[in-house]
Order: sequence, then structure tokens, then C-alpha cells
Amino acid sequence: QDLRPLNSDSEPDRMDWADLDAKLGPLPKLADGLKVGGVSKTLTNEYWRSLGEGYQKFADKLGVTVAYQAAQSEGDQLGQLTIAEGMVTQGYNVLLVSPQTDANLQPVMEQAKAANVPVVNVNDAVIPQAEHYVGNVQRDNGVRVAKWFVENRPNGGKVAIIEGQAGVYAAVQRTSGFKSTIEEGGKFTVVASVPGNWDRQMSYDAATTILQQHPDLVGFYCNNDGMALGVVEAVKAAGLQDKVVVFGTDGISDAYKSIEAGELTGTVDSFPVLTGEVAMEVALRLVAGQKLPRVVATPQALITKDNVKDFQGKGVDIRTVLMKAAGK
Amino acid sequence: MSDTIENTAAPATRFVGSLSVRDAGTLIGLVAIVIIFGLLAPEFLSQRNLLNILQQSSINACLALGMTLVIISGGIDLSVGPTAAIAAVISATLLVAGIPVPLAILAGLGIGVLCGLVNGVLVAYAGLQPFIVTLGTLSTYRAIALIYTGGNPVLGVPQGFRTLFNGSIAGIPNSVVMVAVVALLAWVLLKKTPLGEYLLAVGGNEEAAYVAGVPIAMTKITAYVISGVLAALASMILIGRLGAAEPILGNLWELDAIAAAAIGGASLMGGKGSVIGTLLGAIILGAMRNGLTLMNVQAFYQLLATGLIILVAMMIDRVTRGRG
Amino acid sequence: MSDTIENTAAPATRFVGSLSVRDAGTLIGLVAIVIIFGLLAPEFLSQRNLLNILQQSSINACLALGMTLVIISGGIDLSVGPTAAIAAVISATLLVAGIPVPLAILAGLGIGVLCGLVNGVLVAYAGLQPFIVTLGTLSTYRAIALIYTGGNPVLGVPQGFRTLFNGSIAGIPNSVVMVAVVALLAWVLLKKTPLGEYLLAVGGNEEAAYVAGVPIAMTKITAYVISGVLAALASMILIGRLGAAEPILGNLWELDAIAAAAIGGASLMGGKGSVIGTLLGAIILGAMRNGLTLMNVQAFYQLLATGLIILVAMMIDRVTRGRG
Amino acid sequence: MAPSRLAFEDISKVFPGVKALSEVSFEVAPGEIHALLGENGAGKSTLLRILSGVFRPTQGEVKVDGTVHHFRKPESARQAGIAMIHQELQQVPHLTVAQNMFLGHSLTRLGGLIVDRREQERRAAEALAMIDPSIDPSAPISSLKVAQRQVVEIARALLDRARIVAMDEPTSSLTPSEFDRLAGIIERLAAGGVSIIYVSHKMDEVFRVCRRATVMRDGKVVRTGIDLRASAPDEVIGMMVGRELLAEAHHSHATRTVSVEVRNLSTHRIRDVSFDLHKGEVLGVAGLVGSGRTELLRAISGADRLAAGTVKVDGTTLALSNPRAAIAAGIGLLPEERKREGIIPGRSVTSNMALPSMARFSKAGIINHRKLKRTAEDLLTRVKLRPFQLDRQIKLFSGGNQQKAIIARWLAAGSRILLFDEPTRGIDVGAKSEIYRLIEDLAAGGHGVIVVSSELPEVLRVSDRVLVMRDGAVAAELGRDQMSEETIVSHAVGTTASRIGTA
Ligand SMILES: Nc1ncnc2c1ncn2[C@@H]1O[C@H](COP(=O)(O)OP(=O)(O)OP(=O)(O)O)[C@@H](O)[C@H]1O
Ligand SMILES: Nc1ncnc2c1ncn2[C@@H]1O[C@H](COP(=O)(O)OP(=O)(O)OP(=O)(O)O)[C@@H](O)[C@H]1O
Ligand SMILES: O[C@@H]1[C@H](O)[C@H](O)CO[C@H]1O
Ligand SMILES: [Mg+2]
Ligand SMILES: [Mg+2]
Repeated sequence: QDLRPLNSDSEPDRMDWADLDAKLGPLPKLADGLKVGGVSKTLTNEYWRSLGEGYQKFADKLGVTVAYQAAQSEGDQLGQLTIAEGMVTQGYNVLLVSPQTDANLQPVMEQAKAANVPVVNVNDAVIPQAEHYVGNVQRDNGVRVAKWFVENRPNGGKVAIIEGQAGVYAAVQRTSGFKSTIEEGGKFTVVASVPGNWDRQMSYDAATTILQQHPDLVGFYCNNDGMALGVVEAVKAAGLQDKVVVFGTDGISDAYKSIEAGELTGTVDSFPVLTGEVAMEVALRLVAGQKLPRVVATPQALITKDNVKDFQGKGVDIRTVLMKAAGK
Repeated sequence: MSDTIENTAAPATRFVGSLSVRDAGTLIGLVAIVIIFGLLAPEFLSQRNLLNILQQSSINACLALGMTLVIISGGIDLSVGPTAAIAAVISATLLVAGIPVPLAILAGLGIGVLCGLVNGVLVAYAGLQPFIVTLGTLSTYRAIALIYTGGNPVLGVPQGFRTLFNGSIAGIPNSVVMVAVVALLAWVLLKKTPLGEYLLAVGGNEEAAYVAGVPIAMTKITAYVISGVLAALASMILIGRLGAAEPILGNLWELDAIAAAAIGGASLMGGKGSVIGTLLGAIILGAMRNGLTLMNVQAFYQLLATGLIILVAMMIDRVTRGRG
Repeated sequence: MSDTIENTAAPATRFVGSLSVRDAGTLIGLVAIVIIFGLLAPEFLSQRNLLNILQQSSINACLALGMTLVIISGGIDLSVGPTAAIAAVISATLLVAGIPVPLAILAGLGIGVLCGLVNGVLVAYAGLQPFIVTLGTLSTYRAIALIYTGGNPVLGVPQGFRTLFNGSIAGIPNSVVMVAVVALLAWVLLKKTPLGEYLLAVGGNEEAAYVAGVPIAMTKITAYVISGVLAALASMILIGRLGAAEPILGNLWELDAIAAAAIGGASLMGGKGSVIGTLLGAIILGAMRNGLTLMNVQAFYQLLATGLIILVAMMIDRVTRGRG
Repeated sequence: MAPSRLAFEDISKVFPGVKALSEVSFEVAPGEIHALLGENGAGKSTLLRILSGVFRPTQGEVKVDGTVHHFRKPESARQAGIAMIHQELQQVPHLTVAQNMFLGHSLTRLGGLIVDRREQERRAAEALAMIDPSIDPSAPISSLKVAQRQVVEIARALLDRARIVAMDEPTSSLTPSEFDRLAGIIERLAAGGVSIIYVSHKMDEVFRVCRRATVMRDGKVVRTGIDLRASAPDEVIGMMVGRELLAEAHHSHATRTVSVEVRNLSTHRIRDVSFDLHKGEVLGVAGLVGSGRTELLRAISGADRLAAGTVKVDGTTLALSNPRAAIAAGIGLLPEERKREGIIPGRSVTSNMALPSMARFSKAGIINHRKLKRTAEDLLTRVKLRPFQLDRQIKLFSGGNQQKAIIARWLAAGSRILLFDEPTRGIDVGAKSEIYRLIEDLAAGGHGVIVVSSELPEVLRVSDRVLVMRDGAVAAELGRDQMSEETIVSHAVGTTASRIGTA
């Protein structure tokens, strides 16, 4: 109630995921029969399925039961609320929620509090009253891609943004992160920033139109990978694959394949499986009674052809790679 | 086709109290769903969960009642979600700015009136097809809500407002009480007032209604205005629950509302529909969603179940009541 | 109501060649949009961009042609998007598994037939309302596509298939040629075959058509089957373009298709609609989206423009042709 | 002449492509019962719809008691004291009889908020009782038969206590006894000073109730102020059609070859009906409203499901699951409710005509429009379609001309057995005699024809033989020598001990 509205990107009470063990010690012993509820945005995007995998993977190691449910589409706000409320009713011990919007799960926060069930906000939209948040910094997705441009295209040029669904938190943050960073030096101009609605076809059409108007475009930044893969096809169809770079966000498996195939230039991977594992760990630590900082930050990395091998392939353990990257 | 023929000769609809044969059909559907879920998921029947279902259904029921009147008049209102969104962000802005609760509510409902009025005037005076008019305003109103807020949610809705819409009286959530009152009013309107007859007449045979002196345009406009107001009310219930108003609120609400009305016996050809049926329809949809969640059915299978249940409900309906 | 009366008095549709007065109205709307965008964004009128617009409109046009036939028959098909999705993921899976291109295409189109058949049978034999049937199958078919793929896109559609649907002949994109052929066939069907007369009759007065011996059920089913097949074809064009088939493909396609048909003069009450009008309607929507992107209009304002243009198109339409 | 209650002054009405009325002027005095006569399409309904505020005239004005009115909607006309019975039933299916009667001006309580249903039903019952007391004011209107629904329309017009009551073919579905009651009512109204305009194609009714008449042809007044007491029907009919109509005698073309054998036919509304129809025979079917005549034709034509019984055509039993089977066997139905079951309003006359026989006009699945047009020109000339515009939407034609198009439909389909349900309802005398001639032509050409009609003179005029139905069953079968209005009525109402079978 009296909590400061959370800003997950700037909250001072935070900890890096890599420090969990170091600062809090090993996970305490858990009671038997724990049930954890995961509430996702949608299962129609690999990103969210991967997050669920992470939950499951971590829970399986400890024999904890997980139910992972999702609304029927990213626009289904009340359906998601119904799911979360149902989980409180059913007596789940802790909830991991990825809200559709900043507000749509607010009533659950209140009900869960009354029922003494901790709630962890995992990624994306940020519930202002959230006591616990695990996730990356959405803005930073865009910032990282913008920095790539600044470093790798020193002459600047025209860039275009394909946005996610109008008004959705992740889309807004990513777009603004990219836009403000890339425009800083004055060398780049964002010639188009148009909606792709998380939709491949729409993004393809928009990219076709933009390319034809600006054949000298340097690159695209897309708010997610599905859209980026559509844009890649449009770039190919326009015969500009050598000139125009395309970046996505999320790091889904198809994006990796496309990077390896030399088509997609890069994606900002926010490691959904690992994020899921970390979130589950945080949830279980909370259930076990530990005190945690309000925000536990999860990693993200810009994946391009140059470093894709480090993150993907046989014998690569993301956790170790990222731990190393975090300097642990 | 033989249906149409039999239909003409179908036995007169008789009312037992105010529960028609058709409504009884819908009720049977609901009871069946409740029994099935009750067996599969025991928590389903807990008092708390049943109240939950009612509360969860209240928003859709509120919209669906307005939709029912519009459908009866021979129209359709696809713009309810965005109408709700504009009403929500505007009353929330006012509330956050410290405007007294009753005024903010009035402003929100006023927005509902306005949105409905635009729909109604375009349908009644410009003579455009309701589906297309409200498809157009669906985009337009949503854009207005987004532009007005810059896409950001309006946070910090004051507690007084929230308690009003999200509190409960003797354990019954206020929203459920409100929607019950709305339903009662809608029932009276449809069954007892001249306007109710006008709605049925305009939707049932517009030419006959015109010749009989029914104010066609006024009747249609009123239906859309009521739908707009109820969309605004639904948005108040929602922001009461959420404590925030978002410009993207109300996405796809129209489909749920139409489904509830249709399951409840409204004919999209106009001239036919029932307040009680619609209420039951909304509760069926709410109970189903609740039950599937309780049973932890995965999203894709929930979608499957939703689709199949709409089809099955319509078929049961068709069988129990002659014709859908 | 005065509309209905005047309507009765509307001038008999006269054809100049095959372009009716109504189609001419739609054409004027398109020309107006082209001129406006041409002035605001000079690239708009480049030959390359005009071809682009045609290509971008081809998918919607393909769907909208099927939708037009369904609407003429007095129905509606909300399930086109999910039908396309199932067809897409199944043919893509087959293609990736190495099945020859023609077989995979046939399989996809077969899925379209099947989905349409289910809709048609539920509407024609079970006597359910088309809106609700296809609302139900909208969810059901989508769920099937998602369950079949586990939610993942099917990647790696072979080049041969892609060239077929995404290549071009003499600078004209194949998809545009295909849709032009489909439109021609639809036009012939509607204007020159008994089935066309049946569609118009069933949508115009089902009971009279029945007494006159029109095979009502067969006619309706055929309309839905054609709509299903064209949705499947649209999905082929799309996966040809994108190189991947997603189970979520085709989201909200139904609204665009209905809008195109309505802008083109189809009446959602049935019995009325035009192939040429629908084509023009689809191009209007495509041109608009293209123009707004060229002008880099921000998302919220694009939404606004879309809504307003639908409304304005319908009003122009209403004025130029008597009645929408 | 008394000062006029109603005056039409120079009224013209132009619809796109048609001038329905040109400079129509005439007057009606208070308490006068004025017949408005003319062929189908003469403009009678259009004029009355202008009077009642449904249409606005292109030119001219309406004066009521000397005051000029420009009615913009039906309500304004109503307020000026004009009540109208429309030619087509104007009712809302899901409302009750009383709700329909009071639609637009409900009786209310609580300051206009709540409809006073009980009072409405009481008053509706009063008005209905004058013609048909068996109609329940609280029943849904859709549960009533057409005739009862027409009674409701008449009763509704009586509620208003109007100064002028315009009746556009109020009796097209009524039986003689109902007409008798209506005539009594009309006389009482007139005695009380109400002016009546009465449109009907039934000349005997017109001559019985009306004093004066105006005759229209092609949208113009041919003559007004005709004193019906001093005129012979033929004279008036001559004015209407612009030529003399010969009263033709009945000619039988019946053969002894059985064309249709109906045996033990039952449906939800008819019981155990058996009879034969011969080639070249015209079989009349008479009976009271609701006796099952329509259902008999619907059963034979495959439109209604059979509960029992068989229909054989030329010795072959038909599998009657829908009209197509019957059509294929050469049976064609001219349905009773033209607007609901007959026409596809938005399509051309030609399309409407060709609908069941599209396949006959197609080659390799493509319609041969040239052949279609030729046939249409041929057949629609034969039935004398007016105006002769084959591409015009059928809804723009007058009822009689719509009827002709539907007759042409079955000629085009090559039907050999024609089932005519009230073929001349709402059809002018000229067209009526044309239709009688058509029926006879068909019979002469070897067709078998069944004619259901509520007009006994019509039955007597066309039939070689008559079936009288009562309560869904055949009450009597009468040969030409046994036919008379009296015998038919007595069998229909059951005052004669009836036997089935040829007497
Ligand atoms: N709404 C309309 N639009 C166009 N033409 C019309 C319309 N209504 C009537 N007409 C035409 O006006 C003429 C007069 O028709 P009207 O219905 O007044 O004739 P009527 O004398 O009442 O005939 P009937 O005896 O068959 O009822 C006809 O040619 C008809 O086709
Ligand atoms: N919609 C209905 N609801 C209830 N009873 C009906 C209905 N339609 C017909 N009936 C009953 O069915 C029986 C036969 O009606 P049918 O229509 O065949 O009479 P009909 O002789 O053709 O009369 P009409 O001259 O009006 O056509 C009657 O008893 C009638 O009351
Ligand atoms: O922002 C989220 C995910 O991160 C992904 O980018 C897809 O869309 C949204 O749901
Ligand atoms: Mg008339
Ligand atoms: Mg009859």
C-alpha cells in the first residue's frame, strides 16, 4: 500500500542475479508439497514458453509443483486476471506473474497479500505495487541495439523502428530506449517508427514500404524477433540484405538460427529460460522466508554473428557463460 | 430451411414467471457446466469461488446487457472496448486531478453517452451498416484513448472510488450488485416500457415500426447510447478493481459480450433477445473460464474449450428452444 | 427509416460494362485516397509503390472475395484467420518434410475446404447463426493450429514454393496475378453461374429461395467452403512471402476482409455485394496503410486514420450510391 | 356537394425511373365511403402512402378539412386524424397482437414510463371483437394466420378514432363473413362522419360498401366522383382497364389421364388427404381460412415435411424431402405470401423468374443470358408484365405484376403441375381475368392445375372439380354440376353431412 511505485529499471534496492548465492547463501530447505503458480502473457510466443521452461526446470530439481498458465492472447487482460485470481483461490504458495499491462493484475496483488502469498513480477509490464521484481531492463534492449549502430556504423544514416503493439509497456520502453540513444550523437535519423503489432505480416509490409521509400536505410530495430524475421524477408525481397541490418529482441531459437544463417543481424537475448530459473529461485527463497531486494536483475546480451557461438551450441551452458560475463 | 418453416408455426413462447422456455434452455446449459466443473474441480463450488465467478462475469455481463439492447434493435456495437477505454482514462485522469468521485463518474458515463451517440447517429441518420460504423469507431475511439494518454496508464485512482466499485456489501461484491441493478433496469426497459417495444419493433420489422409511428432514429440511438454508458460503467468497475486506467483496456471485449448475448438467445438479425438469457450467457462464459483455470488447463486447450463450448451451447440452445 | 423507403426507390443498378454505379462510387473513393497520398507523399505514386500496394492488398483481397460470397449468402465468416493458420502450418510442415510442392498446396487448400465445410454445415444444417458459429470456430481453429505446432512457427519453407507465391512475372507479383484470377473466377461465379444466382437469392430471401427449389444448404456450404479455400490460398501467399508459417498468423484478418467487402458495397444483411467493389475496397485499405507508413504516421494516429477512413469511405459510398 | 374532408391537389410522385402518380386531384366528403379503383400499379397504394405520411409527394398537397398538410412522417398524418390499413401486413413478429396494435402509441401508466399491457389488451380485445372475437390480444402475432393478422390490422386502424381511414385492400385475406362484419363497421364509421377510402380489387365488395369512386390508370385520375349506385360494374371496370373485359365461360380441358395421385397425405396440419389430379384438369380447393388448404399445397410441393402418405406423379412416387424433388417432377408452387415466400426482392424480374430453372438456362455451368433473356421476354409478354422492364428489381413492381413473374417462373421451369395458392389475391380485375385465361391455357396445354382460393366466384369460375376442406381433411369433392357457393360453404362449415368421394 505504501510502497513507492516500482520502477524496475531504476529501483535502488536491487541485486544482480549472479549474486544471489553469494549474498543469500544456498537455497534453504523447502517444505513438502509446495505449489508455485506461473501466470504468463501468452503461449503463442516462444519467449513466454521458454520462461515457463525455466520455471519448470528449476522447480523439477527441487520437486516443487508448478502450474504455468497463460492468457489466450497478449491483449487478454481480464483473462489473465481470472487465471491469477484462480491461483490465489486455489492456495498456491507463491505466484510468478508476467502482467499484460501495468495494472491488469493489481487486484491479485491485494488478494495475494491478504492470503499471505508472495507475488513476483517477472519481466515486462511493471506493477507499481510489486514487492518483488525479477527481470531485465526493457529500455536497455533498445539501448544496446542503438549502441551497436553507433559503434559499427560510425557514419550514421537512416534507421527505422518496427514497434510492437501500440501502448504495450515492453514496446514503448524498447522503442524509446533505442530512439533516444541513437539520436543522441545526431548522426542517425529515425525515418520511420511504425507499428508492427508483434505481427510478422504487418512488419513485412511496413518494411517493404519503408525500404522502397528509403533504399539507403542502414538498418531496422524491431521490438521482437517474430517481427524482425518478417523484416528480414522484406529486406531480402528488396535485395538489400548486404546493406540493411536487422535487429530483433528476445533471442528466440528462430532468431539464433537466422543469425547463424547470416540473415538476421542480431537480437537482444534476455535469456528467458535463465530468467525463469532465477525467478523461480527468487520465489522459493521468498517462500522459505528469506528477505530479498525488491528487484533482481536478469541478464541480457546483444547476440550477433560474432558472439553467437558463445551462447549457443553443444556444450554451451548459458548460466556459466553469463556468470562469467557478470564477472563471477 | 425447413427450420424457418417450422419456426413460423413454433409454439408461442410462453413465460413461466419471467423465465421463458429459451432462458430455461440457457439455464440448463449453465447448470450442466457447473455440475461438470464441480465434479472435476471441487474448489469450483466453494462459496468464495462462486462469488468470484459472479464478480469475474460482472464486467462482461454489464457490456453484454447493452449489447443485447443494440442487437435487439437490429444493430451491433463492436466499439464497446475502446469506449470503455476512453471513459476509463478520462475519469481516472479527473480522479487523479482531485475531482470529486461523483463528478468523475459522471464524466466517465458522459463519455459513454457521447461515444454511443456518435455510433447511433451514424447508424440512424447516416444510414450506415452498424457493423462497419462500430468497426470504424473501434479504431477511432482506441486511437483517441491512446493519444489522450500518450499510451501510458493512469495510475493512482483514489481509494474512495475504488471502494465504491470494488468493495462488497455483506460479502457480495459491489460490482455484482451494480450489474444486478443494471440487469433489472434493462429487464424493465425491455419488458415494460414503450422503448422496449420500440427496440423489438425496430429490430423485428423496421418498416412496420416506421409506419406505426415508432421513432426509429431515436430508438436506435438510445440503444447505442445505453451500450456506451454500460461500457463506461464496466470500465469503472474495472478501474475500481485495478486501481489504474489503461488506454488499451477493453481489448476484445466486444466478442465476449456478443457471445454472451448470443448464448443467451439474442438473434443477430434483430428483434429478439433476453436480459435474463444474456446474464446467464455471461455467467456461462465466466464459469467456463474460471473452471478451466481451476483445472489448470493449458492456454491452447482453453482456447479450444472456449470455441467448442460456444458451439455446443448454441447447439443445445437450438435443440431446447427450437431455433437459435 | 426514410432510408429504407428511399432505398426501395433507389435507381435500379445499371451496369456500364460490368462496373455498376456502386462500384463507381467505391472507385471514386479509391481515386480520392490515391490523390491525397500522392500529394502528401510523392513516392506513393511511383510505379514500384503502386505494385507494392497491390501486392500488400492481395492477401486481404483474396480473403475478402471469399467473405463477399459468404456475406452475399446472408452469412459471415469470422474464422478466416485461423483457417489460414491451420492451412499454413500444415502445408509448411509437409513442405519441410519434403512433400512435393503441389501436394503440399493441395493439402493446404484441402484444409481450407474442411474448415469451410464445418462452418457451412453448422450454419446450414444445424441452423446456427453464422456470426456465432464462426466465432466458435475462430477459437477452435486457432487452438488447433496452436496445438498442432505447439505454438512454434514452422520455418524453412523451400524456395520452390516461395518463388511460386512470391515471385513475379514481367514485374507483376505472382500473388497479384493469382488474386486477379481468383477475382475473375468469383466474378464469373457471381454473375454467370446458377450458383451466383443462388447465393444472391438465399441471402435476399431464404424462404422464397427455398420454395423456388434453390438448394439452400448446398449454396451456403459452398460459400463457406470457398471462403475457407481462399483463406488457405491467402495463407500460401503469406508463407511464400515470409518463408515461415506461424500458428498465430491471420490474427484479425476477418475484420479487414469484412471491411473491404463492406466498403465495396456488400450488405451484411445479405443478398448484395460486388466482386469489383470488394477488390477496390481491399485496395483502398491497402493503399491507406501503405500511405500512412510512407508518411511515417505514428502508431496511434495510424489507428485513428484507419478508423476515420473506414467511416468516411462508408459515407462517401452512401452518398454516391444511395445506400451503403 | 358537402365541403371536402379530404382533398388531393395535384399530387405527383416520381420514383427513380417511374412516375407513379401524375397530378392526381380528387376530394372525399365527410362521412363518405370512397372507392379508389385501378389496375395493379395504377398508383393507389402510392397515393395512400402519401396520405399517411410514408412517402412525401414530389409535388402537390393534401388538404384535410381545408388545411394544407405536408406530412413528413406517418406520425404527423396520424395526428392529423388519418388512419391507414396498409396493403402489406405491417407487424413485428416478436410482439403480441395488442403490442402490435398499440405500437408507436402505447397506453402507459406511471407517467408514461410503463406500458399498460392489461389496458392495451382490453382495448385491443374490444376492437378485435367487432370482427373476430377469437383472436387473443396477448398471443404473439406470429402465431396468427394471415387472415387473423389482417383482422388485427383493421382493428388497429379502428383504435385511433380517426377522421379519415384509408384501407388498402383490407380484405385480401378475409372470408365473406369477415367482410360482412367489416362492411358493418365501415357503415357505422361513415354514419359517424368518418371518411373512408377503400381500395379493393373485389368489385362486389366495392359496390356493396362504397358510394362514390375514383378510378386511376397509370398514375392519373381517369374519372372521379363516379356514383356507384348509378353505375354498372362493367362500366367501372372498363374505365380501370381501358377496354372491355369479356366475362368468359368456363371451358374444361380435363382428360381422364391421372397426372398426380395423392394418397393419405398427412402433415402437421392436414389429415389423410387423398385425391387424383388429371392432365388438363383444374382442381379447385375451397374451405375456410385455416382449413389446411395452404398446407396441402405446401405438402405436395415438398415445402412441408410429410408425416404420412404419398404423392405420385405419372405413376412414380416422389421422395418429397424438399421442393426440389417436386420441382423436378414438374410441380410448381405459387405461394400464398408473395412477399415472404415468393420473391427475392432485390433481384430482377428475370432472375426471379429463372431461379428454379437456372440449370436449364446454363451450358457447362455458365448461364446463357441470351437464351434467358429470350425466354423472359417471351413468358413475361405472355403474362403481360407491366411495366415491361425485365432487369428491374422485382420489389419495385406492383403486387399483381410480381405475381405474374412468379407464374412465369413455373412456365419457364416447364412445370406440368401448377399449384396456385390464392393466385389473384391483391390482383386487379384485368390481371385477374388474364390469370384465369392463363390457367385455362395451361389446362388446355395438358397441365394439371390446383387452385386454392378464398373467393368462391373464382373457384367456380376456374375449376373443373372442387375439393372442400375442413379441419385439415377433405370434407367433400364436388363435380362441376354440383358446384355452387351454397354447397361449398355448407361443406366448408360442416352443416352438410359430407362424404368423401365423387358424388
Ligand atoms: N418504392 C417504390 N420505388 C419505386 N417504384 C415504386 C415504389 N412503390 C411503387 N412504385 C411504382 O409505382 C407504381 C404504382 O404502384 P402502387 O403500389 O401505388 O400501385 P397500386 O395501384 O397500389 O397497385 P396494386 O393494386 O398492385 O396494389 C408502380 O409502377 C410501382 O412499380
Ligand atoms: N402459425 C400457426 N400457428 C398455429 N396454428 C396454425 C398456424 N398456421 C396454421 N395453423 C392452423 O393450421 C390449420 C390449417 O391452416 P392453413 O394455413 O392450411 O389454412 P388455409 O386453409 O390455407 O387458410 P388460408 O386461407 O389462410 O391460407 C388451421 O387449423 C390453422 O389454424
Ligand atoms: O515484450 C514481450 C516479450 O518480451 C516479447 O518481446 C514479445 O512481446 C511481449 O510480450
Ligand atoms: Mg397497392
Ligand atoms: Mg392459405
